[in-house]
Amino acid sequence: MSADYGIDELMVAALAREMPNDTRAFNGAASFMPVCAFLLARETHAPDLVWVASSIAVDPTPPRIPESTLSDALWDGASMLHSSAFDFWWYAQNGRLNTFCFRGAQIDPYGNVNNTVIGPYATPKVRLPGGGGMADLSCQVPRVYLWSTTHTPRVFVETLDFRSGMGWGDGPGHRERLGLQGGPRLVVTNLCVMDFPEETRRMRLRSVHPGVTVEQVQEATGFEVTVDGDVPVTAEPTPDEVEIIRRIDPTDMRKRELAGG
Amino acid sequence: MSADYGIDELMVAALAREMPNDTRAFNGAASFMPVCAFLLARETHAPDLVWVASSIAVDPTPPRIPESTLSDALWDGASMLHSSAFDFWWYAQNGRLNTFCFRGAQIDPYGNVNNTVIGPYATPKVRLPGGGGMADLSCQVPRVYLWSTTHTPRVFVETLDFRSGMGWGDGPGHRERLGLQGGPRLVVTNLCVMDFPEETRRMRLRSVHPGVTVEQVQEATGFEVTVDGDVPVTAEPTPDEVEIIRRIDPTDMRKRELAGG
Amino acid sequence: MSKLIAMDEAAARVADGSTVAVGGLLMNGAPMEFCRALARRGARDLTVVAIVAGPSVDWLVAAGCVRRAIVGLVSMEGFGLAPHFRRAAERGEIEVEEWSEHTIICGLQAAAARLPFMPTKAGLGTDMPGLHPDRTEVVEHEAGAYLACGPIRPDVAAVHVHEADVHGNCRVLPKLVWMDSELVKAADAVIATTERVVPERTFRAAPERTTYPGFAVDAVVEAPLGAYPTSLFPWHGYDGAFITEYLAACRDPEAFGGFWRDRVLAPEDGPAMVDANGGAATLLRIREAGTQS
Amino acid sequence: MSKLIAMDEAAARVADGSTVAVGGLLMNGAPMEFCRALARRGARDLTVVAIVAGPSVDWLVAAGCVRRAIVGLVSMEGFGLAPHFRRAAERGEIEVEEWSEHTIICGLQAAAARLPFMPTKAGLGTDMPGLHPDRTEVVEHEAGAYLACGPIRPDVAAVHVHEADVHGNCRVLPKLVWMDSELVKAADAVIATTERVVPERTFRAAPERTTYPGFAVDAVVEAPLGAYPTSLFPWHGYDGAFITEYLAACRDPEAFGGFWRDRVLAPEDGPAMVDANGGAATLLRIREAGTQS
Repeated sequence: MSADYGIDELMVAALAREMPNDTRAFNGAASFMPVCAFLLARETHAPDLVWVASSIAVDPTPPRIPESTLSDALWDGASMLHSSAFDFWWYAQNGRLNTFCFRGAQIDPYGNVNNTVIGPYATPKVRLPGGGGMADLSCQVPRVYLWSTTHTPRVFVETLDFRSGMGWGDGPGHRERLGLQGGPRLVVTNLCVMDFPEETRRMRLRSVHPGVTVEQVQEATGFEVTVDGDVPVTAEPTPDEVEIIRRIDPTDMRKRELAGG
Repeated sequence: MSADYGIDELMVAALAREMPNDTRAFNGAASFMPVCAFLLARETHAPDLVWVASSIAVDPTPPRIPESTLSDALWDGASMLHSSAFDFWWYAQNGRLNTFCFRGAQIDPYGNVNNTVIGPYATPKVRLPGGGGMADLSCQVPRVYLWSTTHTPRVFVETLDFRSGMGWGDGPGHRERLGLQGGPRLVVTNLCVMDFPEETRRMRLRSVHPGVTVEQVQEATGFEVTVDGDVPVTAEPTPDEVEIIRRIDPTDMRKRELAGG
Repeated sequence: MSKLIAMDEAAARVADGSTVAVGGLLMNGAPMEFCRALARRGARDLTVVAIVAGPSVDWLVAAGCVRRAIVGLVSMEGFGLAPHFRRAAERGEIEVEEWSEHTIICGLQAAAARLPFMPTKAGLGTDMPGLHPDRTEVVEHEAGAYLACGPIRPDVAAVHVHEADVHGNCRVLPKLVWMDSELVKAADAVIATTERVVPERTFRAAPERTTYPGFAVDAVVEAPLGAYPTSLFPWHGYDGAFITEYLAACRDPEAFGGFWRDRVLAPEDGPAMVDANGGAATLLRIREAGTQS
Repeated sequence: MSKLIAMDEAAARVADGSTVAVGGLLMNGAPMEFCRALARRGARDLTVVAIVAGPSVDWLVAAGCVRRAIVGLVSMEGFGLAPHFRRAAERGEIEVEEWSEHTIICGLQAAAARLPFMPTKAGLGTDMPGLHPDRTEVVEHEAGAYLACGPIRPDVAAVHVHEADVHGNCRVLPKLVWMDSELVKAADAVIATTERVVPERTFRAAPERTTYPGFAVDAVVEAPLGAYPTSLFPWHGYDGAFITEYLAACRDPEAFGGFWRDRVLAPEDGPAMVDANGGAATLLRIREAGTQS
């Protein structure tokens, strides 16, 4: 990997490029990479992108990303402040907002996510924070993007210990049967980018990051990753993109997410 | 009837006296007599009475009652303005607000009310305004007071052409079966005051206004009014009460409701 | 990418046969100029959704735009019944699908949340649910009865606001929206008519006062005095004198044609409408009626 | 008829074995002094309802007050897991009834509206509804599946606000309540702890800025710095340095007793709590962290 950028910047750029101009996104807690990606996309190819900071402040222009993605320091210059999450939920349900990004302690091949427990629910080995809004947003927001800075077999597992958030469920047709719109579009990790082809809704390798091999991805994944023909290399972030990211986030909050790896 | 007060003042005073100190009331459109009654009660025996003007403005101190009970001229000095009826409904449902007053084109012996049509629904003789919030509030607010300035057999009917608002329904137990709290407490008309005894939930004469006989009430009513023993005379409004009413409503908006008679 | 459009274009976005929701409550805060534009364009076969309406629905009915009305109540408040609404209903020229305030809100919320229904205790025991058994159902749940209100999903909703920018951000003063916010949530397309178009920085300077975010609004129409003759608190009250004259004209079919043409339909915008109905003296009168500020 | 009471009396109003809801979200806006008062009074067997919680629930668990937690999420956000919550859950010392943000809100709303349930699409297809089959049910309706969320009705809810008067009127600045308004609607009794008690005229001077009406609030407690160490935007941020020390102390059972006693439990009010944790320098640090105003 070139010295001109870090894996954090590569991930942010990869995520940002997948956000079309009609993205209307919002973020929750501990979401530095998505927030960087929304801001990068807005400054580059997606000028009309809507971003509701902390699910509260519409389209702010913060001078920098503060130490919490729920902080009011993120809300500078907003055109609207919501009063409560309840006001806000309607827009998540009626499609006026369409994009959210998740992480999780475990992710399965269908993009279902666990952030509740490791081990049995009643007697957990690790009691995790809980799903929070995962069960809600994963069912109601049409465009979900997953990210993970810890692409390992412990995170990417064939079977979750608990399904906190709904991805493609048990496979093709499951969301449709429940009347849930959309579903996970993409997974951006520290090793690669993956998507969910319609036929199987299981993760498929879309690109490997520079210097990473298909075999390395497979070894780091606790299930078989679909590989369709030649796998391209993820485009590196351009110098412009790197500059923008570093300006948006001058104190490197996005790198905190790497520490957990 | 003495020359010292009008029937409007008698009705307002009769209504006000029935409002205990824990009354937490709100009003809708064209509700001059209830608004006068809330304000009178607040100035006399019920200092802690809560009144949400127009279902929007909490505890205002209007200099006078304007020509609409939905007017913002009623909201002077409020401690809170609500943003929408939707915010407001929760308080009607959770019992924090407990009192509402209705009129209606037809009222039946159980205190059910019609404000929708005279004649068949599909081919009405008269298409009335519609129930508006009647169906909602009559089900959800525990203390409902009915008033009518036109006590005639056309208004007080045995069978409604349409039930827009729920009183005691088909009789004892009906509200309970549907899980509806409370029910109509009282009817104040231009002739008398009536209530709904538990055993039958049909209107019973509680008092006749000065100069009115039990026979006159019965003749003016399209169903048999229950009479239990001697019927007292409705207390006249005191000079103090009359003075307060005239100060609250110096332009006699409350008398407009009499014109329709 | 400005969302600013002309009133005629806004009216053109309501297709014949579609479902249009109009805001306001009785004599207050209704998008009256938008209703006049629909009347001028000769819209037909509309299903109109109006929670508690007055002149708005009466004019749409007068203009022959309405096939069906989903309403809680339509009247001229203290002034009397809504004459065209009443007559058309009595003659069977329109279908009146009566709900109630809260149940219409439930239906709108079911639509917004993409749910089969929203439950409420409202309406239990009344005749109202029986008017639309295909859309509302009384359910005897073991934990208590409820009324299941099926979705009411307008194709277009029109609301009138005090201030908006070209991005669709809207502000209502001081904050009272009557029940318009429910229409904004539920409709597929939202048109905001506004007293004045302001710069985006107006919103960014006081974001806690923004009422609807730009992403919830599809089109903005500059429409000063666009609520006349209904009120727009705290800027003006309703015009009771006009309503009285309107109701008198409605009682005289010969006179009504001229009144309708000259004093309702013809004026091309809000100021022209006020000019056709008394001009500056009218403005002064209604400003006095809106006393709170 | 003042509703002003002392913090100890507020804590006494939460009976052992009852259900208490606490406001705030993660590291923000929680009624922390109220939680400390519950801990001091030694409340037992509480069911705590907290939509998205942090130190609030962790401290109630640390103090042994909690039997059951109805929560969407409990963590210290970027600082790590909530150590006492985690440990008690792993040891089976508390029951964790996990819902999710929106489904808890639905449950609270079902309680407020006295309905058997509120429906939502949230949670469909996940394992969450299976955790409380007595309270949530996946229903396959012909018009689409939904999750029926049964009532969650707290006996008491505690929220922290910026300003309140003796009648219970409350104002949150500028208007963000996180999700506290849902607790206020659903609970049988509502306790507002407030940074400062202001005269009633403060509310009457700007009624559009009142957040909760007096009739919705049963008791008011003056509690300056009552959200510390969580944030109270726009007045101050959370105290990250304190949280870091807290988490370090939690890793050392020997050290923890003293930390808990001296720096959490003993300080009798918000100012004393801040004094026990750095005093004026801490105030300056957290005020800088709350930058928006």
